[in-house]
Amino acid sequence: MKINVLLFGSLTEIIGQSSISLSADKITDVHQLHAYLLKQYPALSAKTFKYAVNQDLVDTDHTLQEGDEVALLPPFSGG
Amino acid sequence: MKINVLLFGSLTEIIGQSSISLSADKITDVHQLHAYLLKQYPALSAKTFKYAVNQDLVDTDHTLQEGDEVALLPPFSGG
Amino acid sequence: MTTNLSTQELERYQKHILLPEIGLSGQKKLKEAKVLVVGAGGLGCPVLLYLVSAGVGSIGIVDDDIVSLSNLQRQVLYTADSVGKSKVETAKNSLQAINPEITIRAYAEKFSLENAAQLLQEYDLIIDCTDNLATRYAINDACIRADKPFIYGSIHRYEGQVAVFNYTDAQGNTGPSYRCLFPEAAHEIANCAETGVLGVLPGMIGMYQALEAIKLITSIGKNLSGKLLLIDTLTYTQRILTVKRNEEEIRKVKEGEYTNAKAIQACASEASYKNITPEELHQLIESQSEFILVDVREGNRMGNIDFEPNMTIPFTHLPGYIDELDQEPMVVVYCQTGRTSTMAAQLLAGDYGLANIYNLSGGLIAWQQRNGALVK
Amino acid sequence: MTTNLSTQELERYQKHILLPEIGLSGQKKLKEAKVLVVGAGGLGCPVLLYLVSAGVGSIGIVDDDIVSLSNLQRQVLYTADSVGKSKVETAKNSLQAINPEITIRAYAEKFSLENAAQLLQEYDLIIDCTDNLATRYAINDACIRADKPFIYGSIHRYEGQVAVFNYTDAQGNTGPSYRCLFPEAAHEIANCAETGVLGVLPGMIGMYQALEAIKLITSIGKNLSGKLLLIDTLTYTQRILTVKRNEEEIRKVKEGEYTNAKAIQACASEASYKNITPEELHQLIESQSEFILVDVREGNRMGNIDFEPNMTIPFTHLPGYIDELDQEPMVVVYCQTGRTSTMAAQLLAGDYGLANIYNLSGGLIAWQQRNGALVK
Repeated sequence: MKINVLLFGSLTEIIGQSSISLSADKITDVHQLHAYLLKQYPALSAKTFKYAVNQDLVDTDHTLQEGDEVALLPPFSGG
Repeated sequence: MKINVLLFGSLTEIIGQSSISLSADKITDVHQLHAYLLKQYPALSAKTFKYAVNQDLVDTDHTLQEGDEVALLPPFSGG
Repeated sequence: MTTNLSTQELERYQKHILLPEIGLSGQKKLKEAKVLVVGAGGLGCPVLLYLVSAGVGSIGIVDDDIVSLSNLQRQVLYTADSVGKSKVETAKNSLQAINPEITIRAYAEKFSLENAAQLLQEYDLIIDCTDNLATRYAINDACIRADKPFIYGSIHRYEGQVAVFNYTDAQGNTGPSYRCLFPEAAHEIANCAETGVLGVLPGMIGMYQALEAIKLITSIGKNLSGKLLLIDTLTYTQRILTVKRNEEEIRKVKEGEYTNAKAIQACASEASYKNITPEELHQLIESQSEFILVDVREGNRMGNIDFEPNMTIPFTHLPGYIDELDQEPMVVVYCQTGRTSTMAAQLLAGDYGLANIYNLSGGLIAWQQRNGALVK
Repeated sequence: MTTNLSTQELERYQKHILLPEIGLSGQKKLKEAKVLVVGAGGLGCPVLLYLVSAGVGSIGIVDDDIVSLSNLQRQVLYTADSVGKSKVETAKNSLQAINPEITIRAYAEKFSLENAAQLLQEYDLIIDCTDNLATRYAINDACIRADKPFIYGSIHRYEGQVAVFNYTDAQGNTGPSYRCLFPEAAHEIANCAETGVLGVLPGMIGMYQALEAIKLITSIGKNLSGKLLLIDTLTYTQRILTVKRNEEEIRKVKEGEYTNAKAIQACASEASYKNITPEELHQLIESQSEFILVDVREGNRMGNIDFEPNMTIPFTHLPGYIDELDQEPMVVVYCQTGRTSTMAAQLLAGDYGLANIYNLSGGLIAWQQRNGALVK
């Protein structure tokens, strides 16, 4: 299954890029995606962020579909 | 063939809405679409505007495809 | 050339210097940049405020206009005290107070093909903040001839457009110009009716123009060369169209085939209603022409005019009388000073498209002075 | 209640009145509106400029900060002369000069859950222009308790977010709040490192906030209630996410289960480096602690400090020494006045994440005064 992961705010700086294309068969929901990302990018564990799938904010039990666009959204504090 | 026509600037005021959904079998290119629109909305003939199809500015000989998004773009003068 | 930043400047621009993509080298590029802003109105004010604050080292402002009260709804560089004063001089003073460390030059003249070459000489980047197509074409043609990029911005009611034109990238490729999009000033321009504008809109479009300027100067991000950004503020629909360079148009400009920019100018500020003087109104009465005279003052009228026909429709009630007024051969609106009636004329002619609208210049005060008529 | 517009106001707001969707009734709604702007910094300045110009009748400004030189890169209400003065008082004076016909109140205090209820009492709409999460949560919780909508805006480097929270529509349905998006202030906040910001960015996000305010007040267009607008200025990627109301979060706020807003505040302004006084530096030297002292002045140094160890790395060259400095147990940076060294400390600690950075407060001048030490 192919998923496009978009990063916002300080997460871009941690990952070093603003999007990641994933091709992972074992990832079927947001919870599994989260576990996968934390393993790949341990620095993410120090961050707070929410998941949005295809422009809707979702909970971690949300099921992922082929071609989904998943955004990782941290709070912004600047003004 | 279905075409979605988007209107910008003063053209919205002339047509009275910001988009029109067309379903017309005889329209195969921008030239024919132009003729059709002028007939439906004679006030358009007093206006200058350009056509963009799927976000690319095109000439009037551009061939239209099912589902195309056609934008009618007049110059803006305000500042 | 090595540009250095003083301790003061390092502190002032700290938030830029801390951005890895800008840093000290980007801030130095901003200091070295020379930007000409054409138009100090709705778009020019925010563009100037942010480029001055960002530390662009040399900024020119071109505008021959003076500040009017109705400008203050969106032209945020001016105060109530600025009304009647030169826009560029007022702007320069306010901006220099914000940042005394940069060079600001005020050109109190109208940008045209005549003075364009000389104005452009001192600057590397031009920002089109004008409010009429004539000047836009003049900027376009002058930039093509002088081989300089310009950042276009324009608005209509709730919509805006932004683009970078005539920009030569690092590979030496020059992008399209405004004429590659709209080759000729059209009869469109003949309709110079005053339309309204959401005050915040030029602020927003100006921010996009200032952003493009920072991008071009510091080489960060993607810029809008070869693109046309469309923004609709009512729905937040945003579209980025692709615009291609048209070599034939560029050639026409370079070889001087377009000379109509000046002719169009006359229309740009022409209203779709007519002003009449007290003398002309007097003649109209004498000639027994068929017309209706409408008092558009809101309540508390201090005096009444000394003749009929006369209708009283306060400005705020005009929209309810459009059909009725449309049937009159000639409608003369008036108020005490001519200010409210000017707005009434703009509303009737510009917004509702009535064709026979006349405004009594200077209002009852001017009328009274003209012929000593009794104002009851 | 009938609000009337004077002839002066009709002229001033002509461009709004000419818009059919706003017209006289919309302009009257703007005059009746009461808006509280929390924060008079990067976001607050443009929001205030445009709401004041648009004719919002009553505006409150809350901020306890004073103007610093580094604010001027983007906080366009202040001039070089404003440095050291109260933001709200300075802002009020500038804004009242633009529009003397509206009421502007300045609250030189920090917005918190303690003063929130009283501040909100006088206003119908709140705009969140703060620069820290603690105050954002305080605004959110206070607005839920007072049943008032607020317009959220926030930035990070080149990106911005805008939303309308806790807004009750014409059908009586209330949209989500900030806690429905991010329920708790996270450990994220513990990292208070100073990061840079593109000066134009808060200008742009502020324009979106001002636009939302005009939309809510005049009921035009689609607003961002239940949405989160994301803007990336480097690529012009725009996304509008859907946010759902979480009744459980709203209940927690209403029943006072969130009380951490105050605790977080302490951190919001805390720097990730430490300031040391000349006295503390003296003790450090006496105690023979292991540390390195770095002179970060750019060229033309007027005097040198009277002891070793001492490295000379001009501020602009610091990025080349990160690895070397990272290996030192303790790094004390200094300059003549303490200004450049503050920026150096922010750069090293905030941007490059060095953990043992100390800044000599007041620089060599303070050091010299402390102990009469010879500055060669």
